[in-house]
Amino acid sequence: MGARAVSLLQRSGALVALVAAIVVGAMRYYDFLTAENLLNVLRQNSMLGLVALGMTFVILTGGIDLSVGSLVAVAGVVAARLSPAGSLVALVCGIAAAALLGLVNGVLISKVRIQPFIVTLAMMIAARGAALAATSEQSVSLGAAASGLAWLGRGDVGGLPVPVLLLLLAYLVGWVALRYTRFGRYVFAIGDSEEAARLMGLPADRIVMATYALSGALAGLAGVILTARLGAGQPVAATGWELDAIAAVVVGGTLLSGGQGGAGSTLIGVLLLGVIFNLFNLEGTITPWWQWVMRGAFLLVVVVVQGRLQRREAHG
Amino acid sequence: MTAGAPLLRMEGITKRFGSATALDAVDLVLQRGEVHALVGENGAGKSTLVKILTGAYRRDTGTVELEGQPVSFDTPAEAQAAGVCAVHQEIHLLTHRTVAENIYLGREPRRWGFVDWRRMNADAAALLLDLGLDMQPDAVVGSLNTARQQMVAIARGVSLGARVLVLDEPTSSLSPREVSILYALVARLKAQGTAIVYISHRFDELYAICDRVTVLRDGRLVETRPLAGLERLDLVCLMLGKRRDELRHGTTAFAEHQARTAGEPTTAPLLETEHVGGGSRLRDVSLQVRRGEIVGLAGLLGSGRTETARAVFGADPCARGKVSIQGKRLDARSPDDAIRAGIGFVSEDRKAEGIIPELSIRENLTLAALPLLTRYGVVSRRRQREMVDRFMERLGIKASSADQRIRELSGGNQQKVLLARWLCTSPRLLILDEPTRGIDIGAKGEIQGLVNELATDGMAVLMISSELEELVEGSTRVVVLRDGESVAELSGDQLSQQAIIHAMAEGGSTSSPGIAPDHPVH
Amino acid sequence: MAQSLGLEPARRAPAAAPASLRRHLPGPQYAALGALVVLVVANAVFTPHFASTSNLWNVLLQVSTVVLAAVGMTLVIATGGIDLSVGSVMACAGAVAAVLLERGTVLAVIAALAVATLIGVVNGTLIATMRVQPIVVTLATLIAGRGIAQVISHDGELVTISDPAFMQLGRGYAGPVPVQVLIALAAVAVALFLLRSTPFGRYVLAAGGNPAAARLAGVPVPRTIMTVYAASGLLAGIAGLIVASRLGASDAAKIGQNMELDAIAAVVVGGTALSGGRATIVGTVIGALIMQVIATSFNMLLVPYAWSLALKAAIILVAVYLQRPRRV
Amino acid sequence: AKRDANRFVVGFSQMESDNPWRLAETKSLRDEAAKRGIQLVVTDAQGQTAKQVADVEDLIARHVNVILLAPREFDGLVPALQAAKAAKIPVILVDRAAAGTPGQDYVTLLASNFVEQGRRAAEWLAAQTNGKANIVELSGTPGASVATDRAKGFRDELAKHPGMKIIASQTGNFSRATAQGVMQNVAQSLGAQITAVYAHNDEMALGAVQALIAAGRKPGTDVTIVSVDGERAALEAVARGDLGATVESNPRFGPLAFDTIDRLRKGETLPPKILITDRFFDKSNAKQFVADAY
Ligand SMILES: Nc1ncnc2c1ncn2[C@@H]1O[C@H](COP(=O)(O)OP(=O)(O)OP(=O)(O)O)[C@@H](O)[C@H]1O
Ligand SMILES: Nc1ncnc2c1ncn2[C@@H]1O[C@H](COP(=O)(O)OP(=O)(O)OP(=O)(O)O)[C@@H](O)[C@H]1O
Ligand SMILES: [Mg+2]
Ligand SMILES: [Mg+2]
Repeated sequence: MGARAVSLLQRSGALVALVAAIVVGAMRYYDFLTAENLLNVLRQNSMLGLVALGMTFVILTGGIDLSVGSLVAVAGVVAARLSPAGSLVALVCGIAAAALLGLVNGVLISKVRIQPFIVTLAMMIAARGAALAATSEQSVSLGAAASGLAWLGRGDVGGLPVPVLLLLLAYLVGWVALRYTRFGRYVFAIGDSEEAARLMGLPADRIVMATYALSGALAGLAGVILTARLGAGQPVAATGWELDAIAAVVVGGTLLSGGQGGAGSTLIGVLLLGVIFNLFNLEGTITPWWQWVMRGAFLLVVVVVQGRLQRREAHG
Repeated sequence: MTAGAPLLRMEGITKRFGSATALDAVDLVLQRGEVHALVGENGAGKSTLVKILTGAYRRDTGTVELEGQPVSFDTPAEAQAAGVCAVHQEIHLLTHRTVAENIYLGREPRRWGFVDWRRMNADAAALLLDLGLDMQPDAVVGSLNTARQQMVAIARGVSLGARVLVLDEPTSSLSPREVSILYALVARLKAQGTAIVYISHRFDELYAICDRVTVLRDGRLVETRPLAGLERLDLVCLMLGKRRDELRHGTTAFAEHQARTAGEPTTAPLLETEHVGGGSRLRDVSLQVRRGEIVGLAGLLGSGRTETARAVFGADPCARGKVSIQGKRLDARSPDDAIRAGIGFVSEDRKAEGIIPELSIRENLTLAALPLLTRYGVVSRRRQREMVDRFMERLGIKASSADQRIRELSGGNQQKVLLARWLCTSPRLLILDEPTRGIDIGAKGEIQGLVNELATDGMAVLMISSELEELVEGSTRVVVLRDGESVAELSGDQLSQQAIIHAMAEGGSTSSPGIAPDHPVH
Repeated sequence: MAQSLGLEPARRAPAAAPASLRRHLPGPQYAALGALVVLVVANAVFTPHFASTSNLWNVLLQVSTVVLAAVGMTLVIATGGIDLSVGSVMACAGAVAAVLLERGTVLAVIAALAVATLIGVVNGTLIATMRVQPIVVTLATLIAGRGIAQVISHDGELVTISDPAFMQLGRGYAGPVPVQVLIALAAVAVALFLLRSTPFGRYVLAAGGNPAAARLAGVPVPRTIMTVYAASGLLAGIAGLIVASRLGASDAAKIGQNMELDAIAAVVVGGTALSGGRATIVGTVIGALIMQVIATSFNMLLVPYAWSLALKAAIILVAVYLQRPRRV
Repeated sequence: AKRDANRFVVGFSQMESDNPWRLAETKSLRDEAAKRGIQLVVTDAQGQTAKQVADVEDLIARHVNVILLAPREFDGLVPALQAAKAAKIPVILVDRAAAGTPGQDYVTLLASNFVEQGRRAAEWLAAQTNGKANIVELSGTPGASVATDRAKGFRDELAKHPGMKIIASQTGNFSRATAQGVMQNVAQSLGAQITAVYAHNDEMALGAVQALIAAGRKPGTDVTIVSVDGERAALEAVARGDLGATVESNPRFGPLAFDTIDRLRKGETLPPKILITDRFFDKSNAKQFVADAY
């Protein structure tokens, strides 16, 4: 009961900020509260959202995945390369490539026992190198055969863009998985105390591996969607997304120390950061550097407030 | 399966950590339905042996047979699947998760493949009720005190329906009521044919429930034999590897406390708390400690003993009341203030709040005294070495050198280092919270002796303990807390285990708290 | 004296002799040094012109800014934290100095270092007193700091520097030794001294090893954490000034880019665990040298960029693998 | 908030703002807009195509009248162009091309010719060294199209001069600091072999100058350096003689862009590509242009 109240309040910390941002946007910009603009925000952030979902699982186990940005690029490049063979091949292989690299992360972390920060830092560097090498540092255009991919990136279902649909679906599945499946519960358990989880008989290694593979797969899906949207696979795509994803997860209220948080809060975090960018663009006169300053300051304010709420709730 | 074969047989188990041998060709045989005591000093290898049994550690050599079949558990998961489970010494629970989740982790009830929360909570509630535990299944484990956490761990172990259940120091933080619940559980499991390995440093418990005993010393098997007919003193001899005439009598090293002069009643108290309250549990505590006194603090679990100590020490804010040292008001906002006022505090939780595991004995020992060792901003190596050498010798700290990492020491030796940490600041008042918890009988005696000596030399000591024997024999006076209030103060002839229990439960005060009692003259 | 059991058990500390033995055998802590030696020898053999005095100075010169940032990072990591903001702090320091140089070299340098330290203090305050997670706080200052640097440097301009005294920071020599190498050495020496010989050093390790225990032992944990982040900011500021001086310009957008990752890599390759409670400054210097030797030799061998990334990643992993704690 | 229906708003999607060239370009557009009393809304994609697509979408949602787009990549902006087309907002590409058909996917391209810039650099270098040089190439950010184009133009021209060889090509990330370090290391290993340096931008060339001086070489005499951009610091270096020459890559698109918008509003048909003129700076003219360089 207490736990639920805490997590609800944590979530509403970011939620309150999101609502506030939306209110400000609606009051200040005529174009903000239009279906067009709101769908824009959702669509634009769908890829980062998928990456952040994977990151949520990883962070819940107490780990971190710095390689996601590079894995997005790898998947995008693979998908673009294989697109002449058909959309399905491109989709599956793109995701598989990133998932495989994610699995490598997981193996190095759980079996070889190197810290996640280092493993994924190395993977971030190496996978970026691989993407650049595989493409001779050039963008790869999508083949003509990949009409399915074009739909994936730019189509819509009943007015809802496909990437947005996938995003919502992924979060729904992620939420259910975390709350109602054993895998999800084990993710929480490991983040709480890996040693305790092991001693209680959980297959900790396998869960950690699965989590990083999942993070890779979601980054892969994001990469394929990105390629589909842009019509080209870019080896330099998604640089810095790992930090954006971490920021979204944390702003949402998931603790980096693991074991506490959830998927829904991450979605709120993603949207919150996305809305901020959208507002910057609608304002249109804030210089990029002031945007940096404001983003940093905003991030600080949200996490400080979030921390206060969490502590107050934990003690009260 | 051969009839009559033991349920479990471990043979020739050897385990090295780095180049140190923790276990050297140890055997352990368990029969169905027996409660098997595993005893030995701190660091004898008891926990290591059971961790190997449950797959938490890998053995270097040796065989394990379960019902005659050779088995080899690489992970606790495999052991658990085969019916070998453990409640480990350091409580291993998920602190952010609920009681129910902890109990059912790994075997959550499911419905259409999804975790069935409702049933899980209902099952947990039923289980807790059955075990006589008053606990909400959806309480977050981290919010429970040590004792309750321990009971959750035991509930989980019991409910796993294991064929072999290891209980590694299950009672170290339990109160008598919970201990009796545990006894009942053990009896029930025994009747079902479960073999139980029971590790404890409390001899009363061993004799109350164990059938056979295996004694380890320095990682080697000394003997396995029925407990009945083995005298306590002989068991101690086996543990320590001494002949009987090398030992003397007495249960605690405090015995004959009356011999010590009872403080200096004429002088003003060194520590005085008046109606101290604050936090979630502390309501109204008044007590006094004089130089040369050991004042015991008794109470049931959660009665606020630790919180009183922490409030005096400035570790937790104290919202109401007044704390004074030598008549001067002390409003310690942080431990820093208290240390400057000459107070030292040894926490009840050695691992979480005591040792800095990666640092050496030297650094751990001098941590609080660094300001004293510093000249012109530089720590004097020479003086530091002298101080460390002096205290390691005086307290008899056993280690390869002062540079050894403290986490490599046995619990007793860690505790001595933590005591030394405060002694080298020459405090006027030392607060000891459960100073002998989880410590073997030998080290316990040494620590008790030391505390006694300190008080004799004029230090004021406030000692919290759950062992009434220790309180009765060691204290000049005992203050009893109930529900965050000091309800009684016992001294002299009034001071007995019976009286303390009575006061803890019902709070009949024999002398009003806060008022300096008369000290019996001897 | 009370009666005691009179127990003087012949207890030996089980880990006794072997532990001291272990200390004298080459252990994981020498892996980084070994790796550096292997790298240097291999390069001396296989990379033309690698083994020359001028190249030695070249390597030292290039490594000095990373060493500065990494020394601060070592202290931060020892307390169990992390500082992602070092690169942005470097940019801020460079920007402040560049715009203030016309008012005097000393003023400019002091102001720049003050700003850098201030950012560190902000990090430290939020982490120590508000108890926000270090990675998030410093991520926020990484983002904001980059913006601040650009705001300071007249809205993102590249401010050219021509002050001759200031130029000595990045281009001067004392005999054959570049000034920046001396500065880095001084920072290393001070950090070594602080860690080994002052209470502060103990407090850093204690706060990182077990904050709850440290607090109860009277360690001023918040102040220690604050100091450590301030030191990291100050050192990053010095590094920023050196880079600006070497470039002859303050490039607010690019100075210090990805420095946080280079510094962290140096620290972990050097053997300081990210979990806190331990620190090896010498290891960090070795780690930084390893990374620099790799980068230099890749340039000298003209390794294509994409491949150099893969190799770099592999070397980080191997170095950390060699030092990983053994599992029981 | 109410929309002012009569106001004419131009959106400008800048791809990044981390170097003087881009800043000069943005400034030029801002200044020109202010001069003409037109509201200009600027977004910054921070070097990411994905963000640039999002930026354009936001500009569309904001109902700007015209979009000026400085593409991050040739590929990848298709969805942005499609969305603008669907919203009937004309797009004018600025400084780089993007995939699509002029007049259909976008109105026109106000182009810098990066390939040509590379070619001119090579041409000058060949003339300067009598067709004989060992060249170190400091290339731009890996994967950036400017870098690829400038590399291509340079190599195309080099093919005509068998005596000119690229003996090393390393990335300097368009950054002075990186280039300086890289050049230092390359100078260590190749030493006196190096007779020329081609940098994909001025910043890297300036870094190379410092590195070469530190390595005991004399830029301008032992080593001939050529680069692209024409920023002020580079012109000063050319005037000093450290830098041999720099091919201008003119960032001042403001007047041209708003002239083009005017033509568009008048309903004129526009050519598919309008080239901005790039000057060439060497010792002969650098000094006189220093003052108005960016
Ligand atoms: N993970 C480990 N790494 C290194 N040494 C260890 C480790 N675990 C235990 N040891 C060492 O092995 C020996 C046996 O320890 P063990 O924990 O089994 O003792 P114990 O009999 O359970 O003692 P206690 O009564 O204090 O619980 C000790 O010397 C201890 O220091
Ligand atoms: N019934 C309880 N439910 C939840 N938390 C409790 C309960 N009892 C105690 N605690 C927590 O456990 C910690 C120790 O409590 P307290 O100081 O009251 O115990 P104590 O009297 O020292 O007993 P002991 O140290 O033997 O556990 C406190 O942080 C308190 O909040
Ligand atoms: Mg044990
Ligand atoms: Mg207590």
